Amino acid sequence: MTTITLRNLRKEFDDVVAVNGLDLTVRDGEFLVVVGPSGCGKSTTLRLLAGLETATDGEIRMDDRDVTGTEPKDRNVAMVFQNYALYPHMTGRRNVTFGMNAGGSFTDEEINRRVAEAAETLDITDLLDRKPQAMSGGERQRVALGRAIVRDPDAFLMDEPLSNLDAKLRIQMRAELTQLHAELGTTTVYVTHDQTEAMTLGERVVVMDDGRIQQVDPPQSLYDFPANRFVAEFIGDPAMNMIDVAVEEGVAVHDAFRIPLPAGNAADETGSGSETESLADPDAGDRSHAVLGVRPEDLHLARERPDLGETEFDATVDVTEPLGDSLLVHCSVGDATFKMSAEPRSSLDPGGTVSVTYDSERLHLFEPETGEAFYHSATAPAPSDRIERVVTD
Amino acid sequence: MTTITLRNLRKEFDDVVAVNGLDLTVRDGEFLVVVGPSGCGKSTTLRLLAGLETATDGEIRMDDRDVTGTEPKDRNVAMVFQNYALYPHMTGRRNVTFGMNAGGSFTDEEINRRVAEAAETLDITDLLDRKPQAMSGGERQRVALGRAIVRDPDAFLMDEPLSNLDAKLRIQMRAELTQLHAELGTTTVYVTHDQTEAMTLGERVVVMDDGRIQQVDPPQSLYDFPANRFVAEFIGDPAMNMIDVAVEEGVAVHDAFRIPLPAGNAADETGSGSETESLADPDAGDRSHAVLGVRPEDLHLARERPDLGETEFDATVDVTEPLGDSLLVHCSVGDATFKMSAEPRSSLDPGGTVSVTYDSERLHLFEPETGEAFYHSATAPAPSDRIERVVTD
Amino acid sequence: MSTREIFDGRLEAALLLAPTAIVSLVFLYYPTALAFRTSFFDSGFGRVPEFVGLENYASLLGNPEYHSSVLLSVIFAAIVVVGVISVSLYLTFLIHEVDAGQGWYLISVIWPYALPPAVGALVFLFIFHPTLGVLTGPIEALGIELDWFNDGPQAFVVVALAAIWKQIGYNVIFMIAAMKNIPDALTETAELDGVGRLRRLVSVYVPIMTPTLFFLVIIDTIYAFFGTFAFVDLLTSGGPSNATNVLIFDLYREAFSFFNFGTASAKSVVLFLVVAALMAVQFRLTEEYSYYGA
Amino acid sequence: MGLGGGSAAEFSPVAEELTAWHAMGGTNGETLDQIATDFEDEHGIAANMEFQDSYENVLTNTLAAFDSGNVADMFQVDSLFAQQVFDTDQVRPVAEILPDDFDTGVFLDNVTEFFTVDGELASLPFNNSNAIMYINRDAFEEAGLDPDDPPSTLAEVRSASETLVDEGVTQYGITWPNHVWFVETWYGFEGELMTDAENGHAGDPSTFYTPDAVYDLYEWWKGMADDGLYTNPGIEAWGEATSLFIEEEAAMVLTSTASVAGLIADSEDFTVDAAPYPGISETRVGPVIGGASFYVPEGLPADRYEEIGQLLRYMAQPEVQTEWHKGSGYYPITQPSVESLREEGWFEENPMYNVALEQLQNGDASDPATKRALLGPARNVQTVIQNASVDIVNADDVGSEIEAMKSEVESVLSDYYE
Amino acid sequence: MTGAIQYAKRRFESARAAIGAETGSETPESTTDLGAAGIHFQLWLLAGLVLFPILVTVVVSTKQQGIVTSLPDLLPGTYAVENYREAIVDYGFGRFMWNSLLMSVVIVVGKLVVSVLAAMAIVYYRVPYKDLVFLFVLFTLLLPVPVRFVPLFQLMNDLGWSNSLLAITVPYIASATTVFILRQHFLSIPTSIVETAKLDGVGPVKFTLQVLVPMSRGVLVGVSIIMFVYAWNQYLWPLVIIDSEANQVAQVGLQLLQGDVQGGQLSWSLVMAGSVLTLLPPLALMILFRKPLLETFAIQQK
Ligand SMILES: Nc1ncnc2c1ncn2[C@@H]1O[C@H](COP(=O)(O)OP(=O)(O)OP(=O)(O)O)[C@@H](O)[C@H]1O
Ligand SMILES: Nc1ncnc2c1ncn2[C@@H]1O[C@H](COP(=O)(O)OP(=O)(O)OP(=O)(O)O)[C@@H](O)[C@H]1O
Ligand SMILES: [Mg+2]
Ligand SMILES: [Mg+2]
Repeated sequence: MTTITLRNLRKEFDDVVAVNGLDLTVRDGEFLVVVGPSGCGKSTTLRLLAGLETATDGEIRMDDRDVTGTEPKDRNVAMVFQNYALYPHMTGRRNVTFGMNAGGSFTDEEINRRVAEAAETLDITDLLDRKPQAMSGGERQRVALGRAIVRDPDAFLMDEPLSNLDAKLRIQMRAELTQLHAELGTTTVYVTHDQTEAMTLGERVVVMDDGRIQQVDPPQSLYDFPANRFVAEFIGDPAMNMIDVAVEEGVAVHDAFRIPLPAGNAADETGSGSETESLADPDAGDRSHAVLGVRPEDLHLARERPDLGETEFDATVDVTEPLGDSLLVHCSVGDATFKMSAEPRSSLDPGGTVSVTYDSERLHLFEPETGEAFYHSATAPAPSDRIERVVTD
Repeated sequence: MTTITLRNLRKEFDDVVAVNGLDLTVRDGEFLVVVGPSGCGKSTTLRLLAGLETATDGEIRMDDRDVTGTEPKDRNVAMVFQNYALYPHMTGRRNVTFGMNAGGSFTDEEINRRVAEAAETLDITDLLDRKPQAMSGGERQRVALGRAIVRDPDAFLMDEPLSNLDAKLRIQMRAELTQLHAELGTTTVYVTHDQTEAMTLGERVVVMDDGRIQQVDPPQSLYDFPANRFVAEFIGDPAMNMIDVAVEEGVAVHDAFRIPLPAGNAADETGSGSETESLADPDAGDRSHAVLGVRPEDLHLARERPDLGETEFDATVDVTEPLGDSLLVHCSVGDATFKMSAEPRSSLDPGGTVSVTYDSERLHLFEPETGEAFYHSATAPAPSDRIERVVTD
Repeated sequence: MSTREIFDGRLEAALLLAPTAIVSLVFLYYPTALAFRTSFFDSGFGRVPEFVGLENYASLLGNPEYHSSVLLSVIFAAIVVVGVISVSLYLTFLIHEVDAGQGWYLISVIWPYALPPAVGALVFLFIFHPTLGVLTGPIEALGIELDWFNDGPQAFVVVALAAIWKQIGYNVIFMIAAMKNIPDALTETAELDGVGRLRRLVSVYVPIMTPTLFFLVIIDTIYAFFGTFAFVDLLTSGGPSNATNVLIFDLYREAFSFFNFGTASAKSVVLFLVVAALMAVQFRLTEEYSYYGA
Repeated sequence: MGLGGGSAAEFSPVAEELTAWHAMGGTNGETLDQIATDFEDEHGIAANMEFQDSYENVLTNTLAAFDSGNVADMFQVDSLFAQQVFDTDQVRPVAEILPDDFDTGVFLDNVTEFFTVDGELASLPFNNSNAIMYINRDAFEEAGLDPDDPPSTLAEVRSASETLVDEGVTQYGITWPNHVWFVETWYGFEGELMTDAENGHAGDPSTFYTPDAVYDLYEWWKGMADDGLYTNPGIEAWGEATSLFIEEEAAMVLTSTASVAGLIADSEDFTVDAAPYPGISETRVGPVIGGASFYVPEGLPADRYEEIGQLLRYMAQPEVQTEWHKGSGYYPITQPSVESLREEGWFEENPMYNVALEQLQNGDASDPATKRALLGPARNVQTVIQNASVDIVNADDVGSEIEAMKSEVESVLSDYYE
Repeated sequence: MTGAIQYAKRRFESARAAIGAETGSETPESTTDLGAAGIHFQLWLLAGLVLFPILVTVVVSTKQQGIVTSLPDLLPGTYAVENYREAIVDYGFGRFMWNSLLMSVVIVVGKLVVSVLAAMAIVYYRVPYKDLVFLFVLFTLLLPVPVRFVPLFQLMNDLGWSNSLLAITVPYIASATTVFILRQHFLSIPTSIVETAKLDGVGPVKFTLQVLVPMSRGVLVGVSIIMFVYAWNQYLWPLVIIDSEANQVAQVGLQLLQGDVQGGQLSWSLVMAGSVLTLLPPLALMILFRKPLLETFAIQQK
């Protein structure tokens, strides 16, 4: 049970700044997911935690120990790699026990007990006598988890542990990981570039881009109150629609439509830099350029959601994609294009015109230059969830 | 522009039957997606089409040519591989033209024109002078597509072309592929194990398992009218819930609930083997064992969908997973567990009891042994879509 | 899964194989066959070969000196192979682990491979000559009396050392590639687990490198039997008391000093059989223990 | 290929030019090349001196050439391997090739004795030498020994060595290459035959003689080694033995008379002197001759022999011999060249050369014991003796090892002559 | 030059340190845990030991008589220029080197061509009894020159090849090792690339020249170095089969430098100068192409 604290953590490789001043606290027993696009520094952060890379600057603390310069083996963390990193020539059991023997801190008996326990937990008892070659991807990953578990580390560090698995297996393993964490309660830092994984697994999610933390929040807050365009577009599939608008007296104005903005919240008063006027005061909020963000599932065919009132506008259907549980409709209105969800079995002809309505509770506005969110029409999340929010630029 | 017909196609490797008697027609200009779990024979099928494997039995026709024994190069098909298969030592341009020169059927001028065209279409003009090493995954795949396009083949064969790309890129490339196909109209067979890809890309989707075709249908039909449990569970994420029930006088009976089955359709009258009585006749349909299938998104919290009437039952909440646009709730009722979608911002405590309702238009029943669907509560799709439906077992 | 056999023409394949096959047949197999044949003759320069049946073999069979030469060669090969592999492995590992200057360390340790064996032997003579050697003084200061012109076991050690030293480079070349190919994640996992360096080498790297190691064992065995002639010739001439009279030297001397081609051929057949037998054993072991990546 | 003019020729020469295969590396090789060039200038006949790495390899190449049919016109064979060449029956005695006006009597007696077979000069003696002792005068003086009275018997060598070592002047007293030639020389001085059939000159030998003197020799040898008075430089280690002497590790070295020039040049830090070879006892019958001679194959085209004859004669000319002697240190082997050197005062200026020549000329050429053994399996016997020498010196019981050597040599002989 | 001497001195110091350190023999385990410094120390020690002989060789080649008998003798002499000049000019060592180079290049090129073709057939053609064919090639490892020396010699004479470049190159051209290594490499080229070529109808010639060879560049270079070193160091066979000095190779030429030892000539320093000269070409190649040499030989499957 460990709290991990990063203070102004930096890592430079020759010419690249991989991690650019992270401040973050991983709470004791928390399942923290780090998500971000490829190359944003997720793995580097994790490897810094593990001690596999040396920080260029900054500090890493585990509970009250400063471990910044500590050898990996002395940090008592266990890492699970994307490609499993099982020793190919050892049986499952040897793989699991190999690291334990190294420490020398376990008796044979204890090792046996722990392996049996872990195998039980992960349901890999049958696999213990096989070599990795004779295991499927999921089985390998489970053994790799087993190896991490038996050492009873202070923290688990996982680097995209599921991304080599196929979709079905990934979903299944996701559930197993959640359950495992519930059982063990070990502090876990989990890196992924898959936002679904981030959303479903994380108690809190760190979104990184370009070596910096963009937002740290529980999944749903991230989804509902993205701190900036990057987060808004990164989280959510299909991505949030972004439309250039002007804001005039509390109304988002576009050539082809006008969307009144409920007197909601100015976003993110902790946000540095974007000293935006609160839209709660409609007069102060006028500006000629803003970006309106609406998620596809918050746009609807007017005929499907009469309950949303008269706030509709017309758009042209470009393409439709059936997703099974819904129909994704690519539309254009004026010079803007957007996507929206429709009922799965709706029949819409490309080229036709549809009447579109929206959920006025789910509108977002972003600064066009900095990308900072300055308005969310929904009510802000409880502040307690947002304590760790760190803005890095 | 080519129609491809497979008749009783079989491929055996030493001890494995990889493809077990396929009958299938790929229509002229169609984008056909083959989907199925790992090892089900998708790649083998594609490779049989390409001529990279020789069929053990059966026939492959392209238009009216029997090409079963024809050399790959004489079939005039182009293949796109998962790992791009670009020649690492050649520039983009050389990669694209290398195969053209081989045929010798193009003049230099024509080659230049075609390359320019393809590069235009795929937006890879900048990449032509770079080597694959200096390209990103998506760029490589685009060049690989370019290589396929320039030869103006009768058919494109693609084997998981997007699965080496990251999620965002995959989505983007998916759209580009759709558009490309719309432009070129070339018959395309596309193999994937990702059902979302299958749903969004395919005009029709072939679901394979264990070397056999399970169902061939347009995406939404596949989703709404799965021919069997395998298809029902394979297509759709999260997967369809399967609950053991008894059927008594048109009602699905479970210890914990009773769900009346609307007098809908007996599924699949073309289905061989499963000589099920039509549930349209409620009396004849009684059986002590059946599997009820309901998709998570067709289950709702009663309080969220009062419009669905009084058909509710109580369940215990086990876990909740926020997906952003919805909340996935794992529930149990009696000995059965299932998942359901709830509004994204619902707050549900694990352990609590919720009242669940369902969309009675979206119920399915399957034979417990064979897995064949024998009842769908929705109206059957238009028969024209189902001409190619082949049952193979 | 899929196949690389993309071309079909058998005639073409035969043509492609022809140069190798012809050269092998004409310059390798045919002379070997002739050597087999000669082994049944009493033959030498200027002598009319006289068929003697198995006499050459019989005399080898009854020659205790030759028996000890066979045994000696096998022991010598074992020592050289084990020595080369373990020294190279350890060196490679150090270079793999070192944080800077890898390239220069590598060149430093592989260069003896580029040195002609005869020169290598000569240099060894300069260094370890019992009276003249550069290192003779320092070594004798350690209390080891260098006397390998008279002391058989010492001579054996010196020749083996030279042979090992010369072959390190070749092994390092292959080992470093194999070691670099081991996924970093395995190393890192071991580091996180606190697995010590040596244990990592022995328990993780070595098993994964088995295909390379077996290849090297084969090559080194062949080297130990066939490639060490120059060291014996220049350092000890097989002496003292035949302590370093390994088969290849014995064979060469029989043929080109004594001009007894019949006996020499019989000896080459025996040498061939000994090496072939060892290879067979090694291949058997390879099958059993080698790990081949997925 | 080649001239191919002769009618009954069974061999063809390897090249247009006359070709001689030799084993003279270094400056001696250069001198040979010079001789060839001068010959060409004088006679207009082109000649190639081709270095063949070693005597052993000249022999191998020659024997192989007899098999293949393309032979060199002349090849230089170590006197040790002479019988091996005769056994091929493929050489023509040079006496038959040399121009009629050439007087074969010009060679020194001791030289002629060895190279004459069946009454005819079989090969052209060219580079010849015998074994001699060199001493480090300075070391001798430092140890209180008289360098002008060097040891002449093994016993004296031992006592001189003891003094040298005891006085801490040098680490060892004496060294010499482990080469059969030195053993042969000891046999020769003692007047003992190595084998029956007059060391092989009078038939097929079968017995290897080990007279008491040989026991004395090895007892002494072993004693020297055991007491650290002698150091073994290695088998056939000519260079190492010389180096030990030059590095003043040993104050005496037994080696070839041909080393005079080299030793004088290399002994920068001390004065070297030559002394007669120390005998096992006081008996001094004579040394066995070492070095090599040029043989000519049989069966070349007839006109070829004429040219070869010219070259042979040229090589035996006093001027050439004198030049060769001065350049190489090998004996001047013809009477005229010795005389011309005398006249020149060469030997007074270079007394060490005189010691060598005198040792040769003092020898009793008529005693068969001074004729180097002419054995078919010479190389094999050589190997046996050299290896056995180490064994004997290492053994506790010299006697049984000598017997072992004897029986091994005899088995080699019987294998060959069976 | 002074740089080289400084370098040699440093190496010498390290070698001395290395020797000194031997006495205090630490167990490997204790030093490995010293971390980076420990590894460097061990490497200096071991690399020093491995390098020591070349130091001796180089030092001796700069001396007059070239006898070194103790560590203090290992200071460079002043005859370097003279020795090298003598070797190259007086003894025409350059010509021997040229012959060696010619032989090695022919062998390397021949081996490469022949082995690429064979490996190509073995990997990319559907041929029956492939494994046997491969075994047939591998088996030649067991038939090195000394075993078939005599018959080969006679064969060359029968062919009339003695004393020619053919004699010292052609018998080496079939190479089990090269075929083996190339086969390994070909097997590691992704099948999809190969299959793309097949789909495009790329013929075997084009495939070899434009796909296989460029994609194997590293291995080909690496293998060439190994083959070059092997060819360059051949001694016995050229010695026996070449009898014209003009065609002789450097390894044999070294003997000429050594002088007529039996006749009392002794030129260790010349021999060592020659040795250094013969070492240079392979060493230069190794340094120049160290990347492909050290990075391409991964043997992962049978
Ligand atoms: N050892 C290294 N040397 C140089 N640059 C490096 C090194 N490791 C990482 N980088 C660079 O640092 C940046 C961050 O890399 P990192 O591996 O942390 O990204 P990531 O977020 O894990 O990406 P992915 O999702 O692709 O794994 C990248 O630009 C990468 O190229
Ligand atoms: N060359 C081959 N030799 C032997 N068995 C093979 C070969 N190729 C495929 N198979 C087997 O045939 C079956 C079908 O393989 P195929 O590659 O077609 O599956 P797939 O559906 O493409 O799977 P994936 O999604 O993993 O690519 C598998 O069991 C596979 O092991
Ligand atoms: Mg990463
Ligand atoms: Mg596949």
